Amino acid sequence: MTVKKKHILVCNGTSCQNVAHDEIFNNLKKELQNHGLEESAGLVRTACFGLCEKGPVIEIFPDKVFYVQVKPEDAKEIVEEHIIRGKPVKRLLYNEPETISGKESGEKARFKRKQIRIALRNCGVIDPENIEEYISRYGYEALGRVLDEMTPSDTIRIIKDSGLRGRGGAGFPTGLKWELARNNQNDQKYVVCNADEGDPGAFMDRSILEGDPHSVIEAMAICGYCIGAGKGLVYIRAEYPLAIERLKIAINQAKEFGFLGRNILDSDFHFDIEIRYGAGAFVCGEETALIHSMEGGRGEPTLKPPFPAQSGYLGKPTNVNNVETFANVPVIILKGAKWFSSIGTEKSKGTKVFALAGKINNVGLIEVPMGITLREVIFEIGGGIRNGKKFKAVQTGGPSGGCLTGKHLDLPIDYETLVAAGSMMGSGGMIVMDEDDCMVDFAKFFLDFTVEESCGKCTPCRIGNKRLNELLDKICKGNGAMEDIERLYNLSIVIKDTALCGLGQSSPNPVLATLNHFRNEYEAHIIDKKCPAGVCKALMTYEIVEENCVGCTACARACPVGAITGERKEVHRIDPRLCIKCGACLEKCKFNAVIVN
Amino acid sequence: MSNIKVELKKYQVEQIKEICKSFGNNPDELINVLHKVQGTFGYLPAEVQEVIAQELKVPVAKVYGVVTFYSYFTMLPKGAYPISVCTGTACYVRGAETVLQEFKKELGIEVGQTTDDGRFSISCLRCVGACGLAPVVMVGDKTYGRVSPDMVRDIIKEYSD
Amino acid sequence: MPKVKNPDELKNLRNQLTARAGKKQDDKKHKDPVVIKIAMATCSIASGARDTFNFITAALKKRNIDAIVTRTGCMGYCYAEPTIEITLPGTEPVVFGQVDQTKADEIIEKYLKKGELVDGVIPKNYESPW
Amino acid sequence: MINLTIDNKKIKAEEGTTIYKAAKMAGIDIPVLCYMDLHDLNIEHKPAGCRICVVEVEGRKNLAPSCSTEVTEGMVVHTHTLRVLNARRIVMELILSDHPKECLVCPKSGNCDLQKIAIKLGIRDIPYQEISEISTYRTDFSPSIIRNMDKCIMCRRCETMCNELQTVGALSAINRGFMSVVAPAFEMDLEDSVCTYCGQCVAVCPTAALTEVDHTNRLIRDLSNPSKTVIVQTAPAVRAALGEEFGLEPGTLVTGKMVSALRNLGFKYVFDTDFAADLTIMEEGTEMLERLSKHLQGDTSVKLPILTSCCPGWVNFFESQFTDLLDIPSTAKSPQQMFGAIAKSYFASKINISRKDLIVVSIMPCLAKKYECQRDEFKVDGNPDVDYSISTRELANLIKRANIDFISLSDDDFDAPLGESSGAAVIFGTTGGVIEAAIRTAYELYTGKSLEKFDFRELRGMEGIRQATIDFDGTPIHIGIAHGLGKARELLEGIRKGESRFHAIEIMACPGGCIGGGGQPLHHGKTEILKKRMEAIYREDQSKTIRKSHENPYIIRLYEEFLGKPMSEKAHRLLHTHYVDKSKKIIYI
Repeated sequence: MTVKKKHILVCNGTSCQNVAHDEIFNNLKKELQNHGLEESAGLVRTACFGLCEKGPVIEIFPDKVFYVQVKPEDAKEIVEEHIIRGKPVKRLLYNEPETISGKESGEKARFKRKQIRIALRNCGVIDPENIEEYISRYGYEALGRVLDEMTPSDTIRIIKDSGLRGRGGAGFPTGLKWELARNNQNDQKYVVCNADEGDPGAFMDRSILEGDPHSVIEAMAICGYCIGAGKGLVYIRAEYPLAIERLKIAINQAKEFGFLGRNILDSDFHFDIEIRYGAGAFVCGEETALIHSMEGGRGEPTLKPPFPAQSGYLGKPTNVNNVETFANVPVIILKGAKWFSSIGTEKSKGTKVFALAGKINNVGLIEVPMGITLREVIFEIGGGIRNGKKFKAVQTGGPSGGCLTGKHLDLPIDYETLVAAGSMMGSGGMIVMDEDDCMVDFAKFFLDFTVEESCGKCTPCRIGNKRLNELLDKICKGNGAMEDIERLYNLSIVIKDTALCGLGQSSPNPVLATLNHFRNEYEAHIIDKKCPAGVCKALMTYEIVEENCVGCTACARACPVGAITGERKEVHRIDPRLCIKCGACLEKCKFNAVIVN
Repeated sequence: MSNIKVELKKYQVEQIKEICKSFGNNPDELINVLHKVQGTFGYLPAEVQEVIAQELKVPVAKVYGVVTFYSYFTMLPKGAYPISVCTGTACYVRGAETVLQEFKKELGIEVGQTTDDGRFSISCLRCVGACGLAPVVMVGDKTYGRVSPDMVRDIIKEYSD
Repeated sequence: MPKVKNPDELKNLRNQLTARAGKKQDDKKHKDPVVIKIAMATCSIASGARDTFNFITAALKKRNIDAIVTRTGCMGYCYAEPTIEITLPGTEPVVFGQVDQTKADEIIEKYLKKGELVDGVIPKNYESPW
Repeated sequence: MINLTIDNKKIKAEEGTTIYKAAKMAGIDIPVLCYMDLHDLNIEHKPAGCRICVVEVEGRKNLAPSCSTEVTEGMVVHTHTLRVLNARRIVMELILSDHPKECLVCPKSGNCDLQKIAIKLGIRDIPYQEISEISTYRTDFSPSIIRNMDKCIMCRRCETMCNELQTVGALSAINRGFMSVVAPAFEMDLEDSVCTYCGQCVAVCPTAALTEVDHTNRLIRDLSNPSKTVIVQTAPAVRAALGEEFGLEPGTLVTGKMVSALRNLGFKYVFDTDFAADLTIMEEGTEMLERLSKHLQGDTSVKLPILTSCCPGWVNFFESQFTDLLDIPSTAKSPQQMFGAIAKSYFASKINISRKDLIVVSIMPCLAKKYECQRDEFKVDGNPDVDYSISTRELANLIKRANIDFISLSDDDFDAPLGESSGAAVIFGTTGGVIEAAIRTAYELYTGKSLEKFDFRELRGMEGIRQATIDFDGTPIHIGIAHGLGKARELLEGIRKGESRFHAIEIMACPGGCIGGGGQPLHHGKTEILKKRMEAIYREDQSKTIRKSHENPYIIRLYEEFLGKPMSEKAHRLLHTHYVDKSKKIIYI
């Protein structure tokens, strides 16, 4: 078995496809044929390289030479110069001034589109059910080093110096959190891993637990050593059966190898981990609610202080971090605070995992350095918007966050910038929306969510969000008045100002963000009684275009409420008073005679 | 006064007691116990909650308070093939709503209901973490990705023999 | 497995493991084996990764190809599930997306047997600390 | 000490003090709604849920709930900025938007915390009405308490009382979000739950979500029916609290005025439950002595301690939660029921009317009494010994409705023969009183000696659990006292484990005993009122010429004329009862 000498990899990502992709591909094919190279050189289409800005792109495998902004007429030169003569075509190389050789240019290009996988370092690389594979990638060596060479304070200092901040929401400095828990004296303390990933549209914690459970176990043990806790608890969503299964296997293996249990790696340190299940309550992502839930109660948050570091699980000092935060820890220990803090921005160090979803081509999980721009994430790594539609907005921070628009595309992503722009980092969900999404409807979607997920304890969240939702519903149904915008705004501000926990304090964010950035859409619903994106059913009208209607009766037969009348071979009509806007007629009509306004 | 008639066989009550015992009859483990019992019986009717309350020595009002707090717990039996439509954000923007409508139309039931023959029930859930496949539908443990309304009939057909 | 007693033992273990992975051929009469990793996270499985896994293991056996097939976690390319990564001896790993049975068959026939890439390669676009 | 500034005043407060308390000490009033401080009961309920008490703290991004935010060094607080006022108003509007707008006919109108704060905040409009959904629930009518959860504002006070103070566990928050509410399991009727009807939930409910079953209209109907003879008995704790409803200082005794008011209202005879309390001592004391003597003689078949049984909330509690101990409480009926049994037999025949034409009404500080008088054990051919019970609050409302100028009423005396009582009977109204009364009699009967002093101060006080050893002329008798069902539970757990060394235990379901009953004028969190009522009770005892139950001449005559002797067959039939296992038993199909 031999590998073909050379392969030409042609990016088949959406945005490259749009720029004469077929022509380039065909020209390359022709060139190879012309030179009789079909057998010795390969030509294949690949998924998106994530360098869409410089597309169309081509890579020569295995040389790692990278051509950007390739035109169909370049095919000849590429084949003749590079494939046949082995000389990179300099003018097409990724354009970095200091670049000399093709390979270096390729590396640069790769770096340019490159993600840095720290938290995800082992995901998709090792067999998560085999501890040896984890060990072979420096697994548990951070724990070993900490136990062998470092005091808890030394270790906490490294975490503090690294600048690592909580990856679950507000971004509290992790080292400081550990220090607080350490400073509260108690014979019993707990380390809790929050794996109750409640943000609908985020799945990085699930992926880490499914792909690399040991990294979390190792970090929890390190945390236990630092704060003086002998027990760890993982609070995990019951909706993640595979993650639970793999975590259980990993815990057992870690015990078997002596990374959990008594006298870990011959030290005086003992640590064990238990699993507690969530049961479908978004609010349990809030630390105090999570703790009440672990204690077997309703997951209602309580006022802080006291912080869990003072009085947490069973009233004992408790440190809660989320999965992604923990997954960073072993790397920081082994590679050092300096290395970690060299990545990212001034106040947001390291990388962040994002779950790209929605109307984006490369839906997936990415890990990028803090400070990267939204544009790079969405249009390069994410491959741009599906079906060539127009980008409208991206929701970050889930139901607690807000939407960011075209004008935010070049903002560097870090905790502070996102908050300043009216959104938040959250756990890292990024839902991309295109021109077909109605922002009023989208705000209502999130309010539906918060209304359903509010614990009911405090007035602003329990009743306020309900009223916000009702106001949005009123607007979506075409019954809104201009003063409703003011009411939405005022109510949102007070809910944020008075709610008890993070859920309530952030629940109006989607409303405020859409009000700020898409006020015109609200006005269109209220004044013109129109939904510009064509989403809000109540504002749609179905009509039959006379010229196109052939009188096939398909629509009339499909209509569930008998709103369509008309004789066979005659033009049909829709009675707007009866129409329930189900869209069945539109679906059935083969003659484009049904239109929606 | 109020004697509870448990609509369960004696051995089933024993099963519940066994589960409670396996968690040391520890009230802190209430949620884990409820998970396990629901896993065994499919749902958590009032009588079952009474037994759990007695075993863990907590007021049954508390058990009920917990059961009604978490969306994962149900007091109604689900269909033999419970259909869960993900209505997380990613699925929503990719059209989960129309898929849900189609299921409701095809089966003639609303969310939270079970078909008369007891085969299907529909529920919504918030994100299974498979956003890459949005919209996502689960039937029992099986996940269907990139579901469009016209796939609905075929999915139902798979379970209607 | 006896407990790992101290950090030095752990490092030794790691060295042994990496060495073993590199010299798998020692205990086989075949030459360098192919290493195939199949993503088996929730999304992958929902997209049919289990079928792909079963097909590949069966096909390799039937076609008498020496390969180590393991499952792994999410590679991050949710849009392209099921994804698999193949490392031919002495080459860089290559990731293929949307690998159903047909595609898997094509990959075995072309890439494994002849070293010919097929459509659907997913370019590696990340760096990791090790 | 911590230095802070509230509304530009420099204030020092101890560490751990909340902003609300610090402000209060400085004379700054911050409105609170869900917050409740029952200081003497060691309960500070601060869920920080209603968000009415929010204040602005400099340097903090959102408003802070003052009820539960602790002061910190250098903190600068503003309690009434426009931002705060706006937030409070909107929060109140939100609460009202999910609340029935029926103040005009609401039983709590005029005495409703929600209404008071709405007035204070100047709410003149409830926005969102045209769109707003209101959460509605089925109204639950039990024999004692009505739950109308449409009016629940989720302050969770009832939940705290039921679970933390009383450990009854009948109530829990259920559901979540907009539909969350406090309810029994499965939203079952209170009657089917473990509720004891102690009424502590009602006593703290800020709205009319929890109210007592109101019998005043029924009473007016009966009083105006010429074919009925309506008589009334009044419990001891009522006279120590009723005055509060008319603006008198807490702790003012209004026994005479109360009697006159009742007579003005048209009761044919105004009697005193205290008479029956003396009777209770005769029966319960005798039973106690009997058990005690046998025990001291070494009879191991006798179970000790003996538990008092005059509190119906407590009876309900052990009938559903301590069913293995059903044989240790005294079998003596409560004074209310003893009164009814004697009234409808002895007294009815004395005035020569049939029991069905005699209506016996009781005025009680208690809601459980409403349930107790409906128990089947206390009926003869379906006719109850006590027809119904009304609370102190209901009586006050009736007096007000009848336009009786309570304050200027003269002091009247109870009617004979069921109106005479001893000081021992009066102290039934407070925690420790029943056992003290029992000891006054038991001591003399056991030792054959006269007591030199009647005040057993070691049995008095507000401690949740108290214990004392009384020297019965060389024999030490160990007494335990608990008030509040949570404290009762502690003592009972001790008995269950066989760790109890008590000979006799008094238990009252409500904190402070009957003076703190669920039917008393609302103390709105001022628990010092309980102490004042307690002092009043002991003053009344002091002022009585007869201080021991067995010396009450009408009691002596009742035994001579009618009952024979304590624990006689007739006394047993009329004055003793049995207990029912109300616990939930699992029965398989």
